[in-house]
Amino acid sequence: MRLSGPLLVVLILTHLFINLMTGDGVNQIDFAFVAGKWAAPLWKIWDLTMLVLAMLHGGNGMRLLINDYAQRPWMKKLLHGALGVAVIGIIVLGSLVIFTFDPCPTGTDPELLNIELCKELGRL
Amino acid sequence: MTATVETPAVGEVASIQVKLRILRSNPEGTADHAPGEAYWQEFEIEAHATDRVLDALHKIKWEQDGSLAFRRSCAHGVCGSDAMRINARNRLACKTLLKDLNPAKPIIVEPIKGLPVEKDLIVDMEPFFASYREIMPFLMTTGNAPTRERLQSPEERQRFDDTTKCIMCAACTTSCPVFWTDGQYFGPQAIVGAHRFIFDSRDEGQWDRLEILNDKAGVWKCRTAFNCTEACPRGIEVTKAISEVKKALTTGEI
Amino acid sequence: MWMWVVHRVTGVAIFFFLLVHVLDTALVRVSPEAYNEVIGSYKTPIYGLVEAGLVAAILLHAFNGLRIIAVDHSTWALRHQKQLVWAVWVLFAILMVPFLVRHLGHVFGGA
Amino acid sequence: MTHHEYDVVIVGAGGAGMRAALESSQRARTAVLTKLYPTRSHTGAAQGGMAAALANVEDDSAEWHVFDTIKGGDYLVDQDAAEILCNEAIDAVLDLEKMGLPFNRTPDGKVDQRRFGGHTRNHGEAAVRRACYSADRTGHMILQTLYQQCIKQEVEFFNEYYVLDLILDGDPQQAGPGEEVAVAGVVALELSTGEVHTFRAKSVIFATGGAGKIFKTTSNAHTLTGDGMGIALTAGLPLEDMEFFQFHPTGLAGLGILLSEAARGEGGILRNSEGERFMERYAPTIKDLAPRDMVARAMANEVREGRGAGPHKDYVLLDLTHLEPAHIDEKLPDITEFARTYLGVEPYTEPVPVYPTAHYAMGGIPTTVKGEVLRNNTDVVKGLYAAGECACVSVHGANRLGTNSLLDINVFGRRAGIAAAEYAASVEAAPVLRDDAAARVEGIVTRLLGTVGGEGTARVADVRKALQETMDRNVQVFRDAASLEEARGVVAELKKRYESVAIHDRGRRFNTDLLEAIELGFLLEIAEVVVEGALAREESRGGHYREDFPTRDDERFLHHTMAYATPDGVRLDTKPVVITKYQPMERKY
Ligand SMILES: Cc1cc2nc3c(=O)[nH]c(=O)nc-3n(C[C@H](O)[C@H](O)[C@H](O)COP(=O)(O)OP(=O)(O)OC[C@H]3O[C@@H](n4cnc5c(N)ncnc54)[C@H](O)[C@@H]3O)c2cc1C
Ligand code: HEM
Ligand code: SF4
Ligand code: F3S
Ligand code: FES
Repeated sequence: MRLSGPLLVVLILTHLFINLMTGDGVNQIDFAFVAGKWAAPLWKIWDLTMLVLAMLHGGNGMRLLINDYAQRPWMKKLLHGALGVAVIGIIVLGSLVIFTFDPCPTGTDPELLNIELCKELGRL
Repeated sequence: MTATVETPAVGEVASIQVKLRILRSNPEGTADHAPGEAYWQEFEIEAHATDRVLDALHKIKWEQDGSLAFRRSCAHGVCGSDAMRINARNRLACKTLLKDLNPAKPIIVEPIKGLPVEKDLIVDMEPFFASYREIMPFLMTTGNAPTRERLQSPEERQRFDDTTKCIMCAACTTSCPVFWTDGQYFGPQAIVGAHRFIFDSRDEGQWDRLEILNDKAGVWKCRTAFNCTEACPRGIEVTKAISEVKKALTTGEI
Repeated sequence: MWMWVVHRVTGVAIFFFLLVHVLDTALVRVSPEAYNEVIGSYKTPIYGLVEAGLVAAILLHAFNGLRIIAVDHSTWALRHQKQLVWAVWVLFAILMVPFLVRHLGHVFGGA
Repeated sequence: MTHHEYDVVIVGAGGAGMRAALESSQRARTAVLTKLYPTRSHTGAAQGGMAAALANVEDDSAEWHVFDTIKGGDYLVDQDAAEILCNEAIDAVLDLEKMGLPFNRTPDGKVDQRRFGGHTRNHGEAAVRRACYSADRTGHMILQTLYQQCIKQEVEFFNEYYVLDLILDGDPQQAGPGEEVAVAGVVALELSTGEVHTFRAKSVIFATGGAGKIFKTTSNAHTLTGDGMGIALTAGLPLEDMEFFQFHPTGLAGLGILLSEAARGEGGILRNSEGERFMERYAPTIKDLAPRDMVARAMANEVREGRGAGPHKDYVLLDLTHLEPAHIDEKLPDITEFARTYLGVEPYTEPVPVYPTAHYAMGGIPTTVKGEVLRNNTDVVKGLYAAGECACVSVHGANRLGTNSLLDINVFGRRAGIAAAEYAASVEAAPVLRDDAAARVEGIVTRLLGTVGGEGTARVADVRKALQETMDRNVQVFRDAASLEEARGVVAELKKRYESVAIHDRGRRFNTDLLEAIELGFLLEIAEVVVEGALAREESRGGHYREDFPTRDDERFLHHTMAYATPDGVRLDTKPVVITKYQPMERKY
């Protein structure tokens, strides 16, 4: 909690700032935007750490909450189980997405893609 | 000191009308209420601004309704009998003067929260004392005792001074939102009680106690809500004590 | 105590958002169309407001989290925790106001 | 009704009760019955310190302590007991320290000591530092430490059990000299249920504390209603020296909340409305640190002669303004906070209004130095013990020195605990409790519960208030035949009214209304004994000052008063004072 907290501040605030404050704000977010960002390894790592940390931190926080509010032991077990699945599932899913991301899937309408990037990559 | 009819001699204080709204309950029931049912009752009394809430409660008990039940003893904030929720804050009735509350509105008096209510403002204190006993609140030493006193420098004595002041009134523990939802939590008072020994240079049982506090019902339950510090009538920096115990657990140093 | 409630509520809110957020981001793996469609819905006014709330939650949770950490590590912070609560709200306001202006501008004005 | 059997039953969990419990629970099966949670006991309110000639900061000896105690008590002290008190004082303090009590420390790490009224070097030469202390919370620390040790030893407590009767095997007044009367047990009311419990025990120790609530202005807790003394009296046992009640000079004016003598020990000065340090006139050598009876009288006299301060000229001022705030915070944090909280006075910069407040009962249940309760001048009740403020060993005589009571509860609490356990080990079984042992208590409870809803009857609070007011007016620092006669009349009338007193709470559980009514009964009994003793003692000695007899009269009154309750009222007798080394001398400071 104490370690992930401050790191998350930096990570998430920057994340939010870039995504929502610079350029066109929410309106700019689309497939192309994401592709553009993840072209740089920095952002890949950035988002990955953010994801892992946030999930661990949030998961741990939720665990505390369950401890506090779940009265019956079986309920506690159940919720903890669900939480564990969710946290691990999301981390795995998220990492997969980030690492196997293909910025220029074939057969997609080029309109949607980050054209310059794909050109650069020689995919178009 | 009985029903301070004469005001303290410093200046003259006019008498005022005060309303108190008290959350009552009677385990045996009354004519209008089922056993254990909680209900509000309003009383109006004449008092002086310099009277304590305890004086007001006494006035009600002695002049209007003898069945009103509450604990009290010393009447000056040193025995810890009369912690109650007054205007949504835990305080000692004997240390709260009417003039420090808003006399225009009724004063709301409820039993402290999180312990089973027995009757009116009286709650079952046993779970609270049980937590205290849990943390082994006594000096633990090894080897033979010296013939004279154990030496301790004034600085070493100062180290745990704050937590020696605790009168076990439970104002802290019963104001803690974590304790409200989870009665298993030892609560701030037990940690204060442990702190008093953990940081006593003469004590050798620190690690036994820290181990107990490291338990899942222990210090890590504290989410620094600060209610305890704000409630403590002895001005003990409760959250600070808790945080020092946490630090001892994380750093392994005392 | 209220800060503790705020921290809890915002923490939980963010957690659930994050679940959803990762899932939707995962759509980039499925197909750009699907992703854009979902993201497109983020750009509607209603969702815009939700998002503003989310940012508020994150900011509050973040600054309050920093306060809690500070309070745990320094006696000074511990003794001045009340002032720090104010500081959290002030910082929050300072960041929130320009963000709102800009963000709502994007959402509604489509600038 | 539930029945219990123990070897030792201790009534009261203040300093004396718990100190006794620590000894007896190691040796015998012990139960502690207390009407308050142990940590609520009024020992926790004690502030200033606990005397012992440790000589940690300056030259001192137990011998000087003995002399001061005897002289402070105006030669009514039993000197053999005083010797025990002062000689065992050093171990009593060291024992507490070893149990973990956080005393204030000297720079070299020893228990620190400070000055207190009447404690002097070399038989009165100058004030000596003898009081071991922990800021102005010494009693709190003692109570906490003893409670902690009780937790460690797993002492069995019956919390919120109100003892109402003492069962003896035989009538202590009818039994002839040398005949055996033994204790059989006690009867108690469990507050949370209203159930009556009987406890059969081989030994019983009374440690129920003081009776300050017979007065209106008092430093004592609402719960200090002299139960133990009242129970003993009702059981046919005598009370000793009850006319000697200590008025502490510095109670917060109008409230009675105590500001410890430590305030003067640390340099505080009493001043009248003219700003004069008037104690210089009354006790030229030790001035503000004269024994309490003298200071209290001096203050009352200043007020009487028109030099009182305030709008009504009815108090004097305790001046701490010349002390460093840091020093005040370190040594007197609590009492200065009392002044702020309750009077709105800032002691750093303003003098604090003070006036004498009823504080301590020098008298009580007479005991030997082992804590055994006497049923007359010579015979003890087998298995019955008393210690602490409810007892009278007599180490305090006519006036207790400050810090000698915390000492008393530790020294004699310990002795009573050991003696009770040893006695329990020496007998086969306690006398059998008759089937109707609880009948009297059941009767009282049923009668009072039956008054609920009754018409035109007296209120407990009104009777109590009338009692307290008459005691404050007539039996305070100054007394004379006329004022005492008046008090006698009022008390008699109130006793009548008490018979028709009605309560409001018809329930059995936590019936604090019922409790207050019973307590009032004890208060009335005790007030009567105080007044009778004061009327009979036609002299002035220590805390008892008769304006019509302003001097001490050793010819007629160098003896203890023994008061017995009889169907025809209080019967007074005398008991010789034990004198070993110090012949009575004039008491000057
Ligand atoms: C404000 C104040 C300051 C003082 N400062 C000092 C000081 O600095 N130095 C000093 O030496 N002395 C001081 N004294 C005096 C000293 O504190 C007391 O005389 C002493 O603490 C009495 O201890 P105790 O154990 O006899 O009684 P208490 O501590 O009063 O305990 C009485 C116990 O008896 C129990 N009890 C009473 N009635 C019943 C019943 N009917 N049934 C069951 N249980 C019962 C109560 O629950 C309680 O546990 C001070 C006193 C006061 C009031
Ligand atoms: C932005 C940076 C963040 C910081 C500085 C931060 C800080 C903290 C801290 C210090 C705590 C512990 C509180 C305590 O001990 O009482 C905490 C708890 C918590 N956090 Fe965060 N956090 C951040 C982001 C997040 C995110 C992204 C999530 C969601 C995934 C989250 C969810 C939670 C939860 C659920 C709790 C538990 C709340 C509780 O127990 O009351 N936090 N946070
Ligand atoms: S720490 Fe303070 S609030 Fe808590 S029990 Fe002790 S005195 Fe009461
Ligand atoms: S109120 Fe409770 S959460 Fe911690 S700071 Fe105090 S114990
Ligand atoms: S009555 Fe003792 S603390 Fe309030």
